[in-house]
Amino acid sequence: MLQSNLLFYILFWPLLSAIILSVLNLFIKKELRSQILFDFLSVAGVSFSAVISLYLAYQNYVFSFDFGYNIYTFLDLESLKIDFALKADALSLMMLSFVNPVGTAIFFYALAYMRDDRSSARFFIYFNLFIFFMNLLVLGANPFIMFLGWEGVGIMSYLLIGFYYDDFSNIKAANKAFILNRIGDFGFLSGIFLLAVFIGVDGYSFEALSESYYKIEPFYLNLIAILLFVGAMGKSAQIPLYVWLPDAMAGPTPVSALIHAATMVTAGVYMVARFSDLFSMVEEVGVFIAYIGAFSALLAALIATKTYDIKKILAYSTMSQLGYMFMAEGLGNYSYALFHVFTHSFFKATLFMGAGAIILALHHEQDIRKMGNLKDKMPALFYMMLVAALSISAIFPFSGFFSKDAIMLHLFSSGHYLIYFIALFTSFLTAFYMFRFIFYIFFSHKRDIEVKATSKLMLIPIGVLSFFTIIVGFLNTPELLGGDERFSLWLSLFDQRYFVSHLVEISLIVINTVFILLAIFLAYLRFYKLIRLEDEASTLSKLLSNAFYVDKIYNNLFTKPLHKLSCFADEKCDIGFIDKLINSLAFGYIKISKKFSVTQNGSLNLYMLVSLGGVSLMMIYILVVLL
Amino acid sequence: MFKNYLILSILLFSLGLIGAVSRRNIIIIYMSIELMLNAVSIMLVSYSSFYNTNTGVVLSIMVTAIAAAEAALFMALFVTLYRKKKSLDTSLFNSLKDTNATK
Amino acid sequence: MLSNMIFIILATNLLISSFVMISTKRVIDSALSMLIALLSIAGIYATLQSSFMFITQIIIYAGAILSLVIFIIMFLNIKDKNLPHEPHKTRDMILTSLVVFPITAVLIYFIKLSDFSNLNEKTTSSIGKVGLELYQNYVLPFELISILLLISLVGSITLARKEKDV
Amino acid sequence: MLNNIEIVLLFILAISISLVVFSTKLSLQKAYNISLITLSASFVFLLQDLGEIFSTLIQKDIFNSMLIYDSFSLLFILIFLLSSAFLLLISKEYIFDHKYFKVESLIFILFSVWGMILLSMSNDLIVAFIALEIASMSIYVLVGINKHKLKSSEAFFKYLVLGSFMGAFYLLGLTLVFIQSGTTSFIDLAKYISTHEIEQLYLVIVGGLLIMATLMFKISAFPFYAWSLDIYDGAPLPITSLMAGIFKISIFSVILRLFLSDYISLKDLYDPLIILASIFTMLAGSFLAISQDSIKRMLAASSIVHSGYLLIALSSIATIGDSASYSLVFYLIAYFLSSLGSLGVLSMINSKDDVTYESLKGFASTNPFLALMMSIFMLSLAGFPSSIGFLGKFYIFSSAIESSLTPLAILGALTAFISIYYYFKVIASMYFHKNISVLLTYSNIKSYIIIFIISFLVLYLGIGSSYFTYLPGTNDLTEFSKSIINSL
Repeated sequence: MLQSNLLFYILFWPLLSAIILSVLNLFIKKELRSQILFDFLSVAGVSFSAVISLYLAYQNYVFSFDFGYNIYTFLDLESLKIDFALKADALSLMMLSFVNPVGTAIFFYALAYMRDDRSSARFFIYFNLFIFFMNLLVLGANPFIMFLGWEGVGIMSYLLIGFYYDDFSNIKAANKAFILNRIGDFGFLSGIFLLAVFIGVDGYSFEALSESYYKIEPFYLNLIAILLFVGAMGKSAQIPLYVWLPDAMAGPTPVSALIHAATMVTAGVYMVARFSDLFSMVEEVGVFIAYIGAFSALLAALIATKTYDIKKILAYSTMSQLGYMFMAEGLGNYSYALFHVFTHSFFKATLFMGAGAIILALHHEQDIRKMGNLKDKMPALFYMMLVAALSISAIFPFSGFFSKDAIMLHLFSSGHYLIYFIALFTSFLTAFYMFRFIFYIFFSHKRDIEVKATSKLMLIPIGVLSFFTIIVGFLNTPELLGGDERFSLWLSLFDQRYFVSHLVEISLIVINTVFILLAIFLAYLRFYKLIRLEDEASTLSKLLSNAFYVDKIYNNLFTKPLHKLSCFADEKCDIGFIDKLINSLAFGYIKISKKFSVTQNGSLNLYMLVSLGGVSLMMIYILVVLL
Repeated sequence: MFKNYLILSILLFSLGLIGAVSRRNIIIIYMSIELMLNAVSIMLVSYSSFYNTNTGVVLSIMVTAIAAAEAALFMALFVTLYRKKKSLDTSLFNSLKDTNATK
Repeated sequence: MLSNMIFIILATNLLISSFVMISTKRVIDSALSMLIALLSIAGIYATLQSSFMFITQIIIYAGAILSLVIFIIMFLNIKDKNLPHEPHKTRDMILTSLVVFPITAVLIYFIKLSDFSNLNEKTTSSIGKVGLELYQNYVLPFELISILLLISLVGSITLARKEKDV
Repeated sequence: MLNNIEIVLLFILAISISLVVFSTKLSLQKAYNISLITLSASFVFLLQDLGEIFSTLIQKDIFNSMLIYDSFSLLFILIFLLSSAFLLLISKEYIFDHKYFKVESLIFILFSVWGMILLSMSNDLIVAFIALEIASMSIYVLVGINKHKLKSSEAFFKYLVLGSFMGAFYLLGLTLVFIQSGTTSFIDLAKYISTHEIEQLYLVIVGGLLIMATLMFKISAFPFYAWSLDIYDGAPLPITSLMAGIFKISIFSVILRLFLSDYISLKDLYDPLIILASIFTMLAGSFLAISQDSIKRMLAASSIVHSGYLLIALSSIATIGDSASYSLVFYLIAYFLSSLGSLGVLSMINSKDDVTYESLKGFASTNPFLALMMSIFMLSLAGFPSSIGFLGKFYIFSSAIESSLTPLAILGALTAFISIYYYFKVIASMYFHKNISVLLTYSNIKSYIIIFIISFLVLYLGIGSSYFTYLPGTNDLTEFSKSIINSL
């Protein structure tokens, strides 16, 4: 099909942008650059991809076309054939239809954000490459290609977190993200290896795999599922591999918006959904996933209530929302999870971009305690962020309401009440910290803060996204409200559904909304007219504001012993033993070779004698052999 | 009888080997090599004569011609070497060697 | 029987003169004993009734190559004091003989082991037959030999020619 | 009608002889142009034979099937012609700058190439020896061409004496083979061997052993390696690369032809010797290479190691047969490219004395291009992945493992590992030292282009054509080397 070529172009345009940019960046000096050309090149790739993605998603939605495109055969062994193939079904196209458009908005925003940065070209090279890899991840027709994209986004995320590499702490954060992701990747890689080992013979594309899962023994199936989920844990920042996400906020704000809110962190959710046929076969693992998600959500929300860094609050909230998605996936409803991914990308991007605008306006101030009373100075931004905050708190009719409520309903009806209550409490906390955030920034401290004007180019993308935040929720209107859950129907994943009466549904919505409103009211009481700073004395708040000391625990539990071990290995084993051994071997070898060069003393007679000796030995050999 | 000729030539060849390897005078080395080639020649000619073919003789002509070709180069060698050091001692020509090689 | 006697005398002569050749100190002595050795070889060819090789041996080896050697010795005017100083000559030669011994022994042993049964009568090989063999079956080596000789000729001229210092 | 190869042989011979005749009348420039054109024209002319697998006896009636022209020899002939033309192009400045290079030296280069061509085609022991002598004698003369330098004359002296000395073994071996089997032709010999019991083969076996000794001397295998360092060192650089890069390959061509003939009953006898020889050759070579200061000597010593690798391939041929032999051919190609390139770069460095590690310091800053090229060749010689040297070693070691010679392959890998030490020392001294005085280079654009072409080939054939499926590349090369073996 002709349109299948378009899949290739989704990948191709951002890559081309990146290549052209890097060539230009290498050969044209900064002073001689045409700004417009560079701007165009920076955003062109992702914009094209966005248009193509939306077009293809439309085609799929209306005509149910699936697209496939085989670029070439990557590996052809007898037992395993891996094609470098792309595939787009409803799931992929759903992902693409927010990755690329939201990406485009963030790219435009980044244009303004990075305007004065001296290495903005480098930034956009990375950014374009990131989009390329993200698309590769989503489009990959087999786990291997997906892994390529997976690693690619990991690398780009590493480069972008450490973008300001002059500052050592940034590099540390980047390394942390990278290493923790490696742990996850190890799980993912082991999972896909095991898949290849067990059923790779019958084809390695997702379709082929999904037809042969039944061949694997249950034990290994569980193992594979857990390993795959470990990969998802790393990428989507779940307990215990989450600690990198808050630190990853060291990168420029557009990076946080694009990578650590809207796209890359959702890769884990996407991956689990991609393997939904596998996960739907292992319910115990599913429950485990759900609990991990629940505790991640709760923990992140708790921490967020005491965090003061504007970006870290959002980071924790991201983690918390990802927890919701895993709860839904673990308990078997993948399309709800993905719908939450979908809406989340809009409101979280809005929040991040807004935060970025505030940071810029306040001369790189990130502490919310030093902000306040910005409502009058930045009214447009205030309303946009308010919309997003209402949405994330799940207030009707904003999009977050639709996605989160569906999840809550599913959690309740599946009978795992503990998870439901955790989710409910988290939802309460979410509203609380979100409005703490809003009140702190826009209302508290009746004092003047000097504010730089925000450029239009920055505000427009935020506005566009916040507009979508309001409307996208209606894509999956539940039956109760007269809709027919089109989104879930479109995706048609292996969803589990439980029938609940409308009465239960309504009462759940009411309970939830009451809790949320209560939280907002509490936040209003506490922070609206805040003048004195919060009390730091209580143990709980200390615990919370230090993020439960998880970093420290990790440090003491893993890093320090490892460090000690590696120090030991370095000093005792390496220098003391191996180096000595190698050195003595090497020097011994050189010594021998110097001894050996006695044979090269330049005397012809010696050379002749040696040769003669050789012939002589050959003769003796042949005598011995023949007799 | 044939074997006696062969043994004679092997003995001659060995004498040539000893001379070539143990002596330091280049001319004597050269002559020893010639002796070795002559030994080969004897073998070929005796084969020819005992087996009544001419191939051996032809091959020994080849050997002689090769010896002659080597002779020409050796003559040039004597001249060049003698010009350099006024001697034909092999042990004087050892500027090419490993720097680490102890003499 | 007579031919055997002649062979033994010639062989003894050949071996002794060769030994003298490789062991004597002065080059000119060595060259002269080489001459005797070459002539003995010519004699051995005669016992093999190979007239062509007999003549060739005398003309080429004794007449040409060895004369050339002697000429070179004369030309270079090698005096006794210019001869290599070889204090350990005997030791070296014995040592080398020890190394050479396995080669000699193994070769002779295998010659003894080998079976040369289908021997023909010794016949005189005429020069004409040799020529026919050479031109019928060995044309290519013969041609190549001529090129080899050309190369060695040009090479020796190139190398021996005295040139102005550069 | 004449075959193409006969035309080429006669053409080169005629040109060389006319150069001899007119040597006093011609300027060096003219002679250089003529020989270059001769070599490259012959190369281009012979290219038309490339393609199908063929095997013809040349002038069967007159020459008595003593010369054979097949795809196998064609590959080698093309290598000789191409690499000698490359050699002339690379070392143009060297030749014109050093006054001892005269018209004669070009004649001898032509003659030696001619001899090598014959060698790779020879189908008879005596023809092989005469061809070998033609090539070696030309090289003896070339080694001593610099009469004003003691080292050059000395190298000539050592090479000539040792060469004639070891040549006598070949003749003795040939004679022993001949008096037992009554033939010198490879084909008849193979027939004789396959139809006789081992009791009737004693002299053939011993004679073959002596012939092997001479051939091992020529490829500087243990224990006949001792000459190579001194002689490579003493010879002028272009001649060193002629010896190391081209002559060695021609010897291997005849060894391979001998080896792949039908000597089944003897292979088991010779195989342990070859294995031993390869072990000690690799060890001795790497011992010697480590302690060298001069890069020329180091390359000479490392060429001994490479002979060791080639002997591994040879011994695996003895056990698993033809399927291993393509690895040898491939390695020869890899080795010829890398050594030609590295010695070519050395010959472009205008240094009065030896090029040592010391004098290469800071080369990367004075001439980054050549330093890069040199690094590529060093990486290839060391067998680094993504260079042709790696693939060559890979094939050799895998065929060794296939023929259950795993310890040999391990030792090979070990010596390859050691070789990183001395090859990387070159790279290190070029790149990591800055403060040494500037090295001048002969800056001839043609030489640069040729060096670049060689390095491109080294990388292109090393990376493999799997990325560019429609371009000819490594796979085709391996396929080709497999197919030429069939023409034997």
